[in-house]
Amino acid sequence: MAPTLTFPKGGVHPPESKKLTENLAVEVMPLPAELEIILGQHIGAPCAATVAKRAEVSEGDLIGEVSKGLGVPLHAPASGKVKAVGNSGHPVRVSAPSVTITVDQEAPDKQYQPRDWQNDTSQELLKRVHDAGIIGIGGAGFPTHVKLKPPSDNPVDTLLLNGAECEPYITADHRAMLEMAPEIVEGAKILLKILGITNCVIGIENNKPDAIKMMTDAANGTAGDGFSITVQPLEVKYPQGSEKQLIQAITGRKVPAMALPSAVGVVVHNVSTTKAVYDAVVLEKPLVEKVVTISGKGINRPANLLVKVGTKLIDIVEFCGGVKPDLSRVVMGGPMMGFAVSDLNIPISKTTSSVLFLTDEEIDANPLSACIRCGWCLDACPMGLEPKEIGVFVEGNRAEDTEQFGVFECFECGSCAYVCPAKRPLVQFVRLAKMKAKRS
Amino acid sequence: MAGLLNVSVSPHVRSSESVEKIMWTVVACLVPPLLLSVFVFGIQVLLIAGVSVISCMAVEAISQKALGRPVTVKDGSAALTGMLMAFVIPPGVSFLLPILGAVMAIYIGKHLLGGIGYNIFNPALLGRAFLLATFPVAMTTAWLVPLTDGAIFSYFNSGVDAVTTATPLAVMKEQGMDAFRQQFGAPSEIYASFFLGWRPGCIGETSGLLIVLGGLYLMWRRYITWHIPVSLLGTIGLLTWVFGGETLFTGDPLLAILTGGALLGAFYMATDYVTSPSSKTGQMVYGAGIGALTVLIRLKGGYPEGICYAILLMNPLSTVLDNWFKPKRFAPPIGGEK
Amino acid sequence: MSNILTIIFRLTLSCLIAGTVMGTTFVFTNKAKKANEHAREEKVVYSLLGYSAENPIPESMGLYEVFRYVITDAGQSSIGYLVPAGAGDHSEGFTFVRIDLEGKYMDSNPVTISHEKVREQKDRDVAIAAAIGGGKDIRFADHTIIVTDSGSRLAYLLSGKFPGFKTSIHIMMALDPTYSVLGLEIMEHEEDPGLGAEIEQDYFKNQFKHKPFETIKSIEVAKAPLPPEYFDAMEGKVDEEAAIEVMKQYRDQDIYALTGATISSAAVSNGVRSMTKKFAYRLDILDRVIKEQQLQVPF
Amino acid sequence: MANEYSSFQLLANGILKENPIFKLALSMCPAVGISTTVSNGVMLGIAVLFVQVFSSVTISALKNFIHPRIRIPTYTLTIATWVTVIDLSLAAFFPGAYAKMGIFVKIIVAFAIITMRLEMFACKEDVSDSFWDGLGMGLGFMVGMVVIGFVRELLGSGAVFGYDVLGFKPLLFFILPSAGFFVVGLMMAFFNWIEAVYAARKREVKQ
Amino acid sequence: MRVIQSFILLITAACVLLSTGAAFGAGPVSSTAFGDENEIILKFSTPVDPQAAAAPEVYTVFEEADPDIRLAITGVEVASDGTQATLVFADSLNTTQKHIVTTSGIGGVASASFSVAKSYLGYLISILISALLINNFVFTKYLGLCVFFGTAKRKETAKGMGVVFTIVIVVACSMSWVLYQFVMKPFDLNYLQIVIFIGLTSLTVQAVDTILRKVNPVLFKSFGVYLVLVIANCIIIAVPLLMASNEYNYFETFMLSLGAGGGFLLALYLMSSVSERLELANIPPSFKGLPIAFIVAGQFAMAFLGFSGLQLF
Repeated sequence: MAPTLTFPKGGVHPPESKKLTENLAVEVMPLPAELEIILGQHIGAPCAATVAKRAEVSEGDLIGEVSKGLGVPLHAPASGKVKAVGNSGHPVRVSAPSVTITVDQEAPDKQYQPRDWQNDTSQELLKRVHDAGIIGIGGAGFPTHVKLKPPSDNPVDTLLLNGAECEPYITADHRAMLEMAPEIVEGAKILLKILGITNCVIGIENNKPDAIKMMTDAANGTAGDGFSITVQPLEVKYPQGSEKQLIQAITGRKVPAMALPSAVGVVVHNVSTTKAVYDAVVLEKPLVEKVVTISGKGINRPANLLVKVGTKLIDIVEFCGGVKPDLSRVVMGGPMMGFAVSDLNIPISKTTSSVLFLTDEEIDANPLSACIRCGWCLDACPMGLEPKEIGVFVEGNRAEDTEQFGVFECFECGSCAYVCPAKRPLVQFVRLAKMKAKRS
Repeated sequence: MAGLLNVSVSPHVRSSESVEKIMWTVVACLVPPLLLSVFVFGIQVLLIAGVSVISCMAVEAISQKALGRPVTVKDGSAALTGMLMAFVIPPGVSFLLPILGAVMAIYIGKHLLGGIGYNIFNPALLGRAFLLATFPVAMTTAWLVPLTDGAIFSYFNSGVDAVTTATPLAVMKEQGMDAFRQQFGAPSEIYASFFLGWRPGCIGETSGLLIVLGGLYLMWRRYITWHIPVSLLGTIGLLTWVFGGETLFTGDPLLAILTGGALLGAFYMATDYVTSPSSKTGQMVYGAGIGALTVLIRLKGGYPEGICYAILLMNPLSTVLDNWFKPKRFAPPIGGEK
Repeated sequence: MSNILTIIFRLTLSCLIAGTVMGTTFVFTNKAKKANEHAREEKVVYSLLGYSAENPIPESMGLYEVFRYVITDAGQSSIGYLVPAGAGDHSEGFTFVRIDLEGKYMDSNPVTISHEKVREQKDRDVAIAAAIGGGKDIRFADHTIIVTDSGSRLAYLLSGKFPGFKTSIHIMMALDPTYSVLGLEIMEHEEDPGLGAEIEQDYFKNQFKHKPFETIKSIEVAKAPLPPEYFDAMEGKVDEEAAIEVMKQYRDQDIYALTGATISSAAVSNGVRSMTKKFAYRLDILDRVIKEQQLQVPF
Repeated sequence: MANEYSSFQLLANGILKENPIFKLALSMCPAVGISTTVSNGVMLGIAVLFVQVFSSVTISALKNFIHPRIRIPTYTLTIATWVTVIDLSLAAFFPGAYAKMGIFVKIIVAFAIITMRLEMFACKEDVSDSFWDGLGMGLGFMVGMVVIGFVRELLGSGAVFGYDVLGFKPLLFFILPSAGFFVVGLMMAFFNWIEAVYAARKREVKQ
Repeated sequence: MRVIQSFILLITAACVLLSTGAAFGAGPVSSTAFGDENEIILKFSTPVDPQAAAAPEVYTVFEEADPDIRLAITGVEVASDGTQATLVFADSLNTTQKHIVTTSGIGGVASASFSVAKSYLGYLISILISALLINNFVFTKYLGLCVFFGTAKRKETAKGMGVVFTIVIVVACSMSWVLYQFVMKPFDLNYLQIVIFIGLTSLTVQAVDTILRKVNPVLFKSFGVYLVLVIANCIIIAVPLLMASNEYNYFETFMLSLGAGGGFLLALYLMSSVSERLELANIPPSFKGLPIAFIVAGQFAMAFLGFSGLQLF
């Protein structure tokens, strides 16, 4: 095994809590009665609905499109009838425009046949990726086809596949790598072809030795067809899965502030996104479902579920045997960067990798106190920022002066808030500071 | 179900460390040297420490009430201040002193400036500086003679004033090395007995061993890092070795570290979060600065021991040092910093 | 242009007026200042000798100032004393006696200067230079007051400066003809309040009182608590006779150092010791020379 | 404009409303440095009073003579002259007290308060108003010094006007120079607090 | 940061310029120094006969001011190679005084005199350090407070004020010294001290103002505002007064004024960095502004007590 690597500065090691689900095979969740598909699931302009109320749709039909600007189309996750084009719950924006589909439980499952992609040009492949509505499903939601067209002045030489999955609890990528290793490797080849390069490194934290082994085996199987796909074990450290940190860990290159990875000749994709690319290109299947980790001590039956985009949390809870009485917080996404939701009528989106049902025991609900300037956040920050100063300035009503502390370089990984002994909401301070600093 | 869920910002998991835990752990680390001092000097020490801790906590509670702030006595920071203040005043002083010191340390030094986290000077040392200025005689002479047996009860028998003596550093400064050797023994004996704690001085100056053990425990718990203690003690040792002897390079670095409050200062005082720099480079410079000022005051200044003032003098510089040694950003934007 | 001229004219006029005001004040206050300073010094002198407003100094007493100079003449140093001339109780004019470093008489010259002007260093220097001839470097060192009562010596008053804990300490002290200490007054110091500044207190400075020359010659400080009875005696808390009795008990002992201010205490006792020793040495020589040369002095 | 102010108003203004120490926060050096006893405060107060009154009157009397371009140098000259006069006089007639005050009498020349009053008041108003204003400011300064001196003397040496009233020295700290900062700071805060309480009560009454 | 660097550089340059060691002419002794409190150490240029050099009678030692008082030597320790002798005295020496040592018959020279004194450079540096730290004008002499509190709110202002002030005070003091030594003293015009010193300061401020305006308008823009404040700062008048009362020579005056300016800069810099932090703090309403600044300054003054009694050389 290659030596383990990691990024040098900052980072934390919260309890992994992956035992709950890491050995559970991906289960296919039965179709719920209703799906709510939020129209703005990616970064960029939200889709405009292309279907009207009461329209009949079948799985894979286009239901939303972006007319101009950054974006990808949206597809019906299942066959059924459009119940409404209105609003639904959203973890961050509270409510957002959506298309509601009443699922036709009788409709037959759509069958997808693999096809040979080797003869497609990279332009054709790229179009397929776009048309399938693929975005970075690791959490960022950045349209994948855009990342695959790096600016010509920065030649890309390496594709990184992000299998770090550094957030506690989440095991969706882990299971995907175990169960769909050949597909991921095939997807990687497609990506390499689109980019016109041959070098690909898959970064996996070494708390997933089985995944490392599976992926290594799958990658070794590709030797000889002109690609160099290798697996790089990584030390377990949060936020290893952040693009900049992953690139530094594996290639040693530093992405400049406010710049994209292509500035240092690297493109990063999540392993699950790569699997989706495989589906889009080989099976011609749009992105309508994904693996979501349902975990936490507050749910009766933790699981790794393959769910349709638009499935509401409440249906998942029901499928997983309901919640425990001491449930205190439901988080969409990882515990470090995810969003706590106020109710369960919120649908899964393309970027949801996990839903956590956390109890008081797991979260720390100590009240905040004043900053004691211990400086632990300075050590934890992977970006070399000064969260304590940002916090103190925000509290002192001087949020607009925080740009000097690099508040815009912060990607809100939450490492600082995790270590803070005074339990200060540093991420919230940073968000506030960004808002105010932008305004001034 | 709806509306019942509790919403807050990420991250949703937090490390198990808290201010309360840190403060009380540090207080706990100071208990062994305190107990040893009770054994060495008598029960008086315990009373002084108790008065100091209680008055600091009381002043904290009263000032927070008076200023209309949430009362946070339980977080242990006032208790720690009280404990540290008791460690740096002579054990033979009157009970009035720690009470007055508490007012200066907690109310004036901390709460007027905005409460915990906003004090500029180490409150315990500010309290001590105030007491030293107000009661110069008591604060420089009320040293108890270390007793070898039955010390705990001797306070009740003899009273306090009868037994006072001079601290090793004072003897060294005022009467010279010869008198020092005569009074405390040859170097080989001194090291051992000083390290264990058999010598006059304040509580914090007695047992180097227990102080170091406590400090190492705090390091193991990652509450403090090696940067400040090592740079501080290293500078004291180095500068004493160079300038502390009769000619250059003949000083006794080990003795300099073992005598006085160097160890307490290095592990407990200088590492106080609020008043020390946060960046590691800043901490090294800060520690070295304290070490240099300590040696300067010890060798050339008006006081036998300089570490308390050295820390106070470096305290306001910690903001400056943090400004000078900002953490290195991940990478500058393309085209460099604006 | 005329603007500038106006400005210049008015500024000059203002300066002239200001200068006149200040000059007048200076002339007016200078005399008073000197007189007051002298009066202040005299007050200390009297209090050291045990006299005050209620207990005025008797007519029969005379105070004679002796000014000591260091003369350098072609690389050779010598000591010069400006002593009042005359016999008996009244003096007329001054004599400048030069003694070499070994204590041998060199020469003596009459100096013409009035009693008022002799206190002015500048006038005094000029008069002495005129008396002993030019080309010599004369440097004023110190002055001593010799107190006589009906022709016999009663006391010597000397002032001196020596380094204390912080800056220098300036003291005045009175010695009796056997060089035992009669009293000590701290004139100026900048020692720490509460610590070294306690040297001002009676219980410290009165420790020197009545110590014989033999003790003073080798006086040191002892780090021991001050006995309470001694403290009371020095602070004047007991009646005078009892106080003298108590002080007698301690007369041959070292000085009890101030608690927490050993350095200041030692500085004062070292200062007193060296001042007394030097003074005794010099006065013995001067007396011998005066006797040998049969100079007429009023003391 | 002679009758715009009454002499009483001008006096009260200097002592209370625009107290040079607590309100205008000018001339703080002596308030911290030598306010250890009441008598020091009185002594320096007299010196400042003298300089302020005489300078105000002088400038007011000569206001038509002073060319505006050389206004500031003339002020400086005037102040320096009167400071010299009081300095020499104090040195001559009160050598003991003068010695305690060190160079603080001389540095009255650099006190912002005096120049400020000349610039803001004396150069516009007539002689008698200037006299009262100068008197008010000088007295205000003196009052401030005396109050601080009283606190520090009482707490520091247990005495008032040099007479031992407590019989012991409660807190030596207060005669230490650094305590001057604390006493002045705490007193300023105290005055601010009183003012705030007073203002709040006034508002209450109105409602 | 650059301000402080250049300040340190300036001090170093001054020290180098002044480090002209005491030169010894021909004679057996190459250097002298005070040892312990009752010792004088003589180093010989050529080894001498240890036996002869060990006799106390061959040395006479007196303080320069008291040439008639011979100090009693109790013993002489001579290094075995004959290059060094340590004279041990009965009493401790007053090291503030210059001592004269006369040797007779040592190293083949019939009689030779040497002076023993603390290093003059050390004395100069101690004047500087004293004004800078031990007797810092703001924190231990309580001068210049109005300007201090007025300009210690922003670090930039503090640095600007401190630098301008240092330049003005050094220039004004140098001029004051010249005037004091060559005009006021000879003509008995001491009573004009206040007028002359304040006048010179105003003149310096005016001159710096004019020159800066012409030579470097950019610098003038950033520093010009402080020039007016300089004159309201009591330190500017206190330093020449101290210089006059201590009868300093030019180097000493330079060091004193540099130390005073630097000390003011230091105090301002420290206070401003603290003020910026205090601005964010939740301070009780009646303490906001000046009261808390005074209390913090008081705490600084307490910390600066640590320098009290410091004697470097």
